[in-house]
Amino acid sequence: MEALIRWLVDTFPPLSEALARLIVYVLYSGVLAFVAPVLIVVAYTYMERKVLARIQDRVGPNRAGPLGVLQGFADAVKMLTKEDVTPACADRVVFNLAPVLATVAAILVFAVLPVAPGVIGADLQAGVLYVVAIGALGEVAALMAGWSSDNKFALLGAFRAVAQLIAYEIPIVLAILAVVLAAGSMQLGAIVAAQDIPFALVLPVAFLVLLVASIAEIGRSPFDLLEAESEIVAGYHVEYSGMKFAFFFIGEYMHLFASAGVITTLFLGGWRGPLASSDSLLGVLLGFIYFVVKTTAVIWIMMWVRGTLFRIRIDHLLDFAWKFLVPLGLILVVAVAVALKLPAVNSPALRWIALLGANVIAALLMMIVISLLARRSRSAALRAVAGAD
Amino acid sequence: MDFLFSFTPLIPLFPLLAFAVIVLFTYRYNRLSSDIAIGSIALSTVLAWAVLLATLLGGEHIQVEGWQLRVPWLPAGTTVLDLGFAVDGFTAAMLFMVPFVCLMIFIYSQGYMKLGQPDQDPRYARFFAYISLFAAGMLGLVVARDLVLLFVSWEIMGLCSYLLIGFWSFRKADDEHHIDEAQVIRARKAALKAFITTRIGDVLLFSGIALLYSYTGTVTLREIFRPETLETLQTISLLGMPAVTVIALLVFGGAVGKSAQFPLHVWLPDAMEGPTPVSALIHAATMVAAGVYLVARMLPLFIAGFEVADAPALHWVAIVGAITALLGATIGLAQDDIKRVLAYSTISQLGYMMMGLGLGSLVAGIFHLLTHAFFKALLFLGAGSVIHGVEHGHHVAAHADHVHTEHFNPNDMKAMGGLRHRMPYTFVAYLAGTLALVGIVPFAGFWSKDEILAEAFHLWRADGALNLPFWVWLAGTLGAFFTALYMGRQLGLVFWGEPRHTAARHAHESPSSMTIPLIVLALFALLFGFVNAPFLGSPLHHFMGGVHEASEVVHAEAVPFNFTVAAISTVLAVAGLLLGWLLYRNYRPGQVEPFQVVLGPVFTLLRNKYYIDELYQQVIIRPVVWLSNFCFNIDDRWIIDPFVDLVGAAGRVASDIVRVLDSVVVDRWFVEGTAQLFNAAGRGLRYSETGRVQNYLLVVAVTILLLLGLYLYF
Amino acid sequence: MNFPFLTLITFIPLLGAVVVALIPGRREREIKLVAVLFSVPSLVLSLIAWLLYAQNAGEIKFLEEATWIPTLNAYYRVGVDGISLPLVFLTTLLTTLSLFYSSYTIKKRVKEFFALFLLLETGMIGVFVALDLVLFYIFWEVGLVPMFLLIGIWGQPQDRPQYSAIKFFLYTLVGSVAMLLAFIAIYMTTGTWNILQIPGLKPLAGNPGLAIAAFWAIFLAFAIKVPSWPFHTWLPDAHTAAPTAGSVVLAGVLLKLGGYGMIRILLPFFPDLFKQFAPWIGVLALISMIYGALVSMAQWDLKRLIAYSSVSHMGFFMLGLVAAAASLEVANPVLTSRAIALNGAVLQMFNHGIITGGLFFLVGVIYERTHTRDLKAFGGLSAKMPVYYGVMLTTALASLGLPGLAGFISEFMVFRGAFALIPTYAIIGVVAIVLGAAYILWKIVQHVFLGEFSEERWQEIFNPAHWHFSLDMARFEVITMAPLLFFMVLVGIYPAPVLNVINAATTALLAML
Amino acid sequence: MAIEQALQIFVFVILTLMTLGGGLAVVTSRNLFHAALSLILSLAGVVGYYVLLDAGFLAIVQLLIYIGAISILILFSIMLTRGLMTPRQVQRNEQWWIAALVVFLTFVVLIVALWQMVWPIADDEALRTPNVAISQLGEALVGPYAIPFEIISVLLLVALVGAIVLARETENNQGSHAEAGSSE
Amino acid sequence: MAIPLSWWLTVAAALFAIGLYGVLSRRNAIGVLLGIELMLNAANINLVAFWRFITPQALTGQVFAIFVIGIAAAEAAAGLAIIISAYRRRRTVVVDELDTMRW
Repeated sequence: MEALIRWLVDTFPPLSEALARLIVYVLYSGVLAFVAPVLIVVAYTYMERKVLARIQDRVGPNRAGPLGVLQGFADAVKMLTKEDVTPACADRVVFNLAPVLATVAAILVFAVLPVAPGVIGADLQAGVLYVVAIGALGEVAALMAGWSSDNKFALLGAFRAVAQLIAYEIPIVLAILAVVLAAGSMQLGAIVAAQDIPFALVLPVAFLVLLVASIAEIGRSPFDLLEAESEIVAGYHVEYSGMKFAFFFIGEYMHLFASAGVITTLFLGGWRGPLASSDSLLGVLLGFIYFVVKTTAVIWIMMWVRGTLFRIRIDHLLDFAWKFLVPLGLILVVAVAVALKLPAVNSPALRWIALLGANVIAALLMMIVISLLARRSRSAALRAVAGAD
Repeated sequence: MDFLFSFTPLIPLFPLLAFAVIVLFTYRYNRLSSDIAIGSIALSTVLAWAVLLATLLGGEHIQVEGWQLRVPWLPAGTTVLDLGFAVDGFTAAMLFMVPFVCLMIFIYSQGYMKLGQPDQDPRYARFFAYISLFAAGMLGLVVARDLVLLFVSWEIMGLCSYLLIGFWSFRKADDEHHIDEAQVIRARKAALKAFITTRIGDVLLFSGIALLYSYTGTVTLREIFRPETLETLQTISLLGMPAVTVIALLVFGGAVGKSAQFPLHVWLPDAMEGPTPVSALIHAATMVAAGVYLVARMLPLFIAGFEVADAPALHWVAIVGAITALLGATIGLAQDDIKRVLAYSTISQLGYMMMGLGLGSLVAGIFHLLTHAFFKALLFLGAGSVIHGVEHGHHVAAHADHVHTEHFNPNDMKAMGGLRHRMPYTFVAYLAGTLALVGIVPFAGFWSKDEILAEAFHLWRADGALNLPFWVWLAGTLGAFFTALYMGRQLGLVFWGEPRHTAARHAHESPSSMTIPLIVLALFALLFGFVNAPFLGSPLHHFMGGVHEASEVVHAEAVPFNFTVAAISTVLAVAGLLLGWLLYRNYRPGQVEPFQVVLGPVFTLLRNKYYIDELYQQVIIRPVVWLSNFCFNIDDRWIIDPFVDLVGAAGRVASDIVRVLDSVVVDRWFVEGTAQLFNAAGRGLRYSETGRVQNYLLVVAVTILLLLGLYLYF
Repeated sequence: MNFPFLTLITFIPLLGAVVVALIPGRREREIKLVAVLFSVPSLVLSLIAWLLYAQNAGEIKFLEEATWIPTLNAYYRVGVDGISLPLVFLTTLLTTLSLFYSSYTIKKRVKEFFALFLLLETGMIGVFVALDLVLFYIFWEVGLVPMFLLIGIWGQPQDRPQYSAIKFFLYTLVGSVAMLLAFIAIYMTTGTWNILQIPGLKPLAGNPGLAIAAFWAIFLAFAIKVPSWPFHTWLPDAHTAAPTAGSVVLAGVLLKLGGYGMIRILLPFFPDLFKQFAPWIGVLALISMIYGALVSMAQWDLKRLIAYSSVSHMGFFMLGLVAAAASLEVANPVLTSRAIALNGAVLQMFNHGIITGGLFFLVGVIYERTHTRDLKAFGGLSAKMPVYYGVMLTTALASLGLPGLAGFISEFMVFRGAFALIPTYAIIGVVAIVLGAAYILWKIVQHVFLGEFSEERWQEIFNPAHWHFSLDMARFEVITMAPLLFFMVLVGIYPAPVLNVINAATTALLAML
Repeated sequence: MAIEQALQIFVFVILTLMTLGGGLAVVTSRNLFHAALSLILSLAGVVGYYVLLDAGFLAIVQLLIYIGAISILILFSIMLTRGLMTPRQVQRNEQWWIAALVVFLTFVVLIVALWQMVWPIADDEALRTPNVAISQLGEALVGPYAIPFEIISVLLLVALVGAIVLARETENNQGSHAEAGSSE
Repeated sequence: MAIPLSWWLTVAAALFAIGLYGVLSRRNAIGVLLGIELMLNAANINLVAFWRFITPQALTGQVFAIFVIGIAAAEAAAGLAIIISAYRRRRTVVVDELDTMRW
C-alpha cells in the first residue's frame, strides 16, 4: 500500500502525498465495497454447492458455463429481476434499511483485515476490538428486519438471531482475548507478525472455540436456528425478496468470508507463508494468495461441517454457548495469562510449551467440570454418558 | 545414595495423607479406604527401607552424624524455633521395624474387621483412618529432629489411642457384633483412662521440654546433646537438683505414661477393649515403643545426670523398669482374658527395655524393642485370629442350636481349648511368638533379652557388691521365669486339651489376609534376633551404637556373650513353659485353677492386679471430683455469687425511688409533647409526594437550573 | 498509608446497624442478608490490613489522627500493631460468622438483634484500635450495652436472662468506673490521653500511693473482663443465658478486651508496679487456671462447662503475661523468654477466641435441636451425628491443647516462658493441663458422644417438628465452623503467619519497657 | 491544511446533524422502535466525534458497547413489551411543556456559562500530538485507576446479578399469574 | 484542530438538553432510559473534548469516558430489567402509572 502511494507520487509529481493516499484508499475501499462482494458471492456459492453436492454424493451445478462455474451469475440475474415485494403493514424505512445495514456490516470488517503484506485498510490499534464491534451492526440489522416485517416468524427469527449472536459473541471475544494475550497486541498487523508459529498450533483450544463460535455467529448449519425452515420458515428475512433479499444473501457470504478471514488472520498466520513479503510485488501477490487459500480452507471446513451435522435445538444451542464455550473461554484466558506470566517462561520454545500446556489444562478442567455436572444432571442420558449410574 | 534421605519427611506424610483422604473423602467406600491406608503404609515401608539402605551404605559417618532437614516454624522473640527431620543409625533401625509391622497389622485388619462380609464393622473406613494416623504419629516421632515435632507426634498417638481404644464405645449393644452394653461402657472408660493417664506423663514431658528449651534455647536433639550444652545443664541447679536430672526425670515421666511403666501402667491392660489390631499396634510398633524410644533418644541427658547427681535419673529408669518387669509378669499369671495376658506381658517386656536403658546401654534396650515389636505383634495378631475364630464358632454354634445364647466372652481363655487342630496356621505362628517371647534359642527374644541380662550381670560382676545391676539382673531373670510360666499356661489353655465351650468346638481358621501376616511375622520372630547375635559380631551395635557418641557420655561397646546368663535364663524359661503347659493342658472349666491351689491368697492379689486401680480410684480420682464440686459450690452457692447478688439488690431499691419522680415530670411533659409536635408536621407535608419519578426529577432539574443561574449571576 | 482502614473497619458495622434499623421489621430475610453483608467488608479489610502489615515491623501502623473533643484534649486516634491486629481480625471473623449463624437461628425480634450485634462489633473493634484513652473508654462502654440487651432479650427463659444480663452489666460497670478514675488521674499528671505517649511520661511517678491505687483500679476493670478469679462469676451466668451468637462473641472477643487492655495499657503504663505485683497476679492466674478447670469438671450444663473452661484458659493468658512482666534473674537471654511468654499470651487470646467461639457454636448446634444442654440427657450421639462428632472432637482437642492444633502452640509458648522466668508457678500451672483433658474428654466427649445411644431418651428431647435442617450438622453450621477449623489447624501446624505479626509487636513492646 | 480543516468542519457538521437530529428523533418520535433506532444514529454520530477527537479506542468502545450492547438490549426490551408500544399511544406526559421550558432554559444557561468561561487550553505542541496508545490506557486502568476500575467491575457484576434476579423473580410470579394469563 | 472547544461543548450541551427533555417528558419508561443514554453521551463528549483540548497528555479524560460507558452499560441492564419486571407485574411501562410511592 505504502509502496503504491510512493509509486504514485513519484510517477505523477503534481500529486501531493496526501492526495495520493486518498486516491489509493478510495480505490481500495471501492474494490472492497463493490468488486469483492460480487466475486466472493459468486465464487463461494459455487464452491458451496459443489462441496455440498459431493458430500451428498451428487454432482452439483453443471449447466451454466463449463462445470457450472457461471451458476452464481445466473442466480444473481434471476434474483435481481424478481419482483420486490414489501408487506403492507411493514415499517417501510426500517424495512428498507435493514438489508443495507446487514451488507455494510459485513463489508466493514474488511477494512482492518491484512489481506496481503502491507495491504490493509486501516491497521487500527484496537483492530480486533473493531472486528467484534462491527459484528454488532449485523445484530441490529437482523432486529430491524425482523421487527419491521410485521410477521411473527420474522420477529421470532430476529429474537433467535439476537439471542444466538449475543451468546456466541462472548466466546469469540474470549478466544480472541487469548490470542491478544499471546500476541501482546490488538493490532491485526502485529498479530500476524507475532505468528512465527501459527496460533492454531499454540492455542488449539482457542482456535476451536473461535471456529465453532464463528459458525454460530454467521448462523450456518448446524447453528442455523435463525432461519430454520421447519420451525420459523426463513427467519428474519422471510418477507424479503428480490434485490433486498440479494443484499442479505451477499451480506451472508461476505460475513462468511470475513469470519474465515479473521480466523485466518488470528490463527493461521494470515498472509504469512514462504517468500511472502511486502518488499516486492511478487511477495505481496504470494501473500494474498496464501491468505485466500487459507481462508478458503477455513470456509471449506465450515461447508464440511454444514454437510455433515444436523441442526441442534435452540435451548441446546444457547446452553452450549453459555455453559460450555463461555466457561471454557474464561478458563482458557486465565490459564493463558498465568502461563505467560510464569517466571520460567523465557524463551519462545518454552512459551509455546507453556501456552500449549495452558490449553490442555483448560480443556481438561472444562471436561472434568462438565462430567461432574453431567453426573448430577437430571437428564438420564447425560448421566449415562458421564458414567454416573 | 544420599538423595534417598530427602524422602524422609514423606515417610510419616503418607499415612497422614491417607488419614486425611479417608476422613474427608472416601469414608463411605470401605474397600477403597482400607486400600488407601494399606497402600500408604506400604509406600512408607518402602521409603523407610530405602532410607535404611542409604544409612547402611552411608557408612559410619551417616550412621553417627545422620542427615537432617530444618524448617523455620515458630518465631520467638529475636530467635526462630526450627522444626525438622533427622535420620541416623538409631532412627534407621526403628524405621526398619515400625512401618513394616504396621503394614502387617494393616493387612491383618482388613480380615479382622471383616471386609466385605455381612457383619463387617459399620465404621470400617474410619478404623483405617485412625490407624493410619496412628502410624503417621509413630513414624513422625521416629524421624523427628527435635523435641517439639516429637511431642506433636507423641500426642497424636495419644489421641489415636483414645479414639481406637474407644472405637467400640458408642454403638448399640447388638448380637450381630457380639457387643453388649457392659462392653460399650468398658471401652469408653478404657479410652478415657488411657488418655488421661498418658496425659499425666505427657504433661511431665511437656514441662521437661519447656524447661529444656528455657535453659538451652533449643529443642533440637542433636544440639542438646552437645557436650557443652550438657555441661551447662549439669551446672544449673533447680529444685535442689542439677537441672539435667530434673529434666531427665520429667522426660522419663513422659515415657512412664506412654510406655506403661509402673505407676502409670494401669491404662494398658484396659486398652484391650479396642479391636485387636489396635492392641497389636499399641503394643508392638507404636504407642508403647514411643516411650522407650524417647528414653533411648534422650539417653545422653540421663547419663550426663548420672555423673553429677546423688540419685541419678538413670537409676530410676532401671528401678522402675525392674519393678514393672516383675509386676507385669506376675499379674499375667492370673488373667483369663487372652489379650490381657499379653498386655501384662507387654508391660513386663517394656520393663525389660527400661532396665536395659537404665543400665546405660542403648543397644540392649532398643534391640529388645525391635524384637519385641515383631513377636508381640505376632502374638496379638495370633490372639486376634483366635478370637476371630472363636467368635465365628460361637456364631455357627448359636445358629446350629437355635439357642439364643447366654452372655459369651470370646476373649476368655477358659472357654477355648484344643484349637491347635482347628487353627493350625495360627497355632504355629503363635507358638513361634511364644518361644520368642519366652526366650528360647534361636528365637529373637532370646538374643535381645539375654543381652539385657548380660549387661546387668556384667555391671554387677564388674563391681562385685550387691549393687543395683544385681537386683536388676535378679528381677529380669525371675521375670523371665514368670513370663515362661504364663505363656505356658496360655498355650495349654488355648491350644491344648478339649474344647471347653461350643464356640471353641466350632472355631475355624481365619482368612488368608490374617494368616499371611502371621506367617511373615513368625519368620521375623524366628530370625530377627540374628541382627545382633554375638557370634555374628553384634551388627546392630556397630550400626547404631555410635549414635550418641557425639555427646561423649554414652559408651557403645557390646557386652560379650555370657554363657552363664544365657544358661540360667534358658533353663528357667524352659522350666516355666513346661510347668505352665503341664498344669493347664487338661484344665476343665469350673475347676479351681492350679496356680490358685499353689499360691492361695497371692493369686487373688495377682488376679486383682495388686488392687492398684482401686487404690487410684480412692486416692486420686474421688478427691479430685470432690474438690471440683467443692469449688463449684464456693463459686455458685456459698460465697462469691451471693455476695454479688446482695450488692445488686441494694442498688435496685435506690433506683425505684427515683423512677417514680422521673416518670411523671420528665416523661409526660417533655418527651411526649415533642413527639406530638413532629407528628403533626409530618401529617401536613406528606401530600408533596406524588410518587411519580418525573415530577421529582423536574424538581431536581429546576433546582439545578436555579443553582446554575445563581452561580452565573454572582 | 492514606487509606482509612481502621475507621472503615470500625464504622462500617455501625453503618450497617443504622441500615438494618431502617429496614422494616417484617422483611426478615432482607435484614439478615443486609446485616451479614455489612459485616463482611470489615472482615475483608481487616484481613487485607493484616496482609499489608509488614511482618517484622513492631510499630503501630495504619495510624489515623484527628481532633475530636478539643476541650478535653481528646483526639480521634486509632492504629494497630501486631498485638491488636489479630484481635481485630478475630472480632470481625467471629462477628461475621455469628451473624451468619444467627440468620438461621434467630426467630424473635430479628431486626433489633442484628442491629445490636453490628453495634456491638463497632464497640469491640473500637477498643482494639483506639489509641486515645477517652476513645478507648467510650468504645469500651459502647460494647457493653448491646451485649446487655442481647443477653437480656434473646436469652433462654429458663436461664434467668435478665438476672444474668444485669449481673454482667454491673460487674463490668464497676470495673470501668474504677478505670475511668484511674485514667483521669493519669491525665492529670501527663496531660495527654495518648496511649502511645503516656508510657514515656512515666505516669504518676511522683505519687507512689496514687500510682498503686490507679494500677489496681485499672487491673480491676480488666480482671473483671478477662475474667480472673474471683471476679468471674458473671461469666458462667452470662454465657449460659446468652443466645449462641452472643456466647460466641462474649467468649471469643469480649474476654479479650480485658486481656488486650492489660497488655496495651496496664503493662506499658506501670511496668515497675506490674513487676512488683506480678507474684500476686500470678497467684490469681494460677487460681483461675486450676479452679476454673475444677469447677468446669463439676458442671452438668454444657454451656456452663465451657464458660468455666474459659476462666481456666484465660488463666493461661494471665500466666504468660505475668511471666513476661516479672523477669527474675535467670541465666539466659531474658528478652527472648519474655517475648515468648508474651507471644504465647497474645496467641492464647487469639486461639481461645477461635476455639471457644467454635465450642459455643457447637453447643448451639445441639441446643437448637434438643433445647437442652444437660449432659446427662445425651449419649451415643457420635453414631447419630458423625460430622458433628468430628467437628466437636477437633475443636475440643484444640481446646485441651493437642499438638497439631492451635491450643498447643500458645500453651507451649506460655509455659516455655513461664518455666524460664517463674518456674514455680509453671510447675503448679501444669496441673491445669491435665485437668483440662479430664473435663473435656470426660464431660464433653464422653457424655455427649460416646456410650450407648438411647432412642427413647432422644425422642424425649428431640422434636423433629421444631428443627427444619438435617439432623447432623446442617450446611450453614458447617460453613460457620469451617473458617474456625481452618484457623485451628493452620495455627496448630504452621503458626508463623500469625506469630510473626505478634512477635514483632511484643518484642518491640518489651524492648520499650 | 486548509483543505483538511474544511474537511473536518464538513464532517463535524454532518456528525452534528446526525447526533442532534437523531437525539431529537429519540425524544420526539411517537414510535418507540424508531426512537431506539434514532438513538443508534445519534450514538453513531458520537462515534464519529470520538474519531475526530483522536480518541480512536473510545470510538470503538462506543461502537461495541453502545451500539453493540445497549442499543440491542433496548430494542430487545421494546420488542418484549411490544403490546403497549403502539404508535397511537400518547408519548408525552402532561408536564412536557414545563419540561421543555426548563430544558430550554437549562440549555441557555449552559451555553452562557461555557461561553463565558475561559478554558485553559493546552499549548499547540500538546494539542497537535495527543498520542495515547491503547497499552498506556490499559496500564492506566490497572495502575493509577485500578480502584475505580475495580469498582466499575463490581458495579457491572452487581448490575448483572441484579438484572438476573429481577428477571427471575418475575418469572416466579409469572408462574402464579399463569392461570390468569392463559385466559387472555 | 479546526473545531474549537466551545463548539464541542455547545453540541454536548444541546445533546444533554435533548436528553433531559426526553427524561422529563417521556411517558414510556424505555423512552426515559433512552434520554438518559443521550445525557450520558453528552457528558462523555465533554470529557473527551476536555481531554483533547486541555490535558492531551494525561489519560484522565479517556479513562473516565470508559468508566462512564461502563456505568451506562450497568445502568441499561439494570434499568431494562426493572422495566421488564415492572411490565410483567403491572402490565404497563408508563411511568405515570407506576406511582406506588404516592403518599
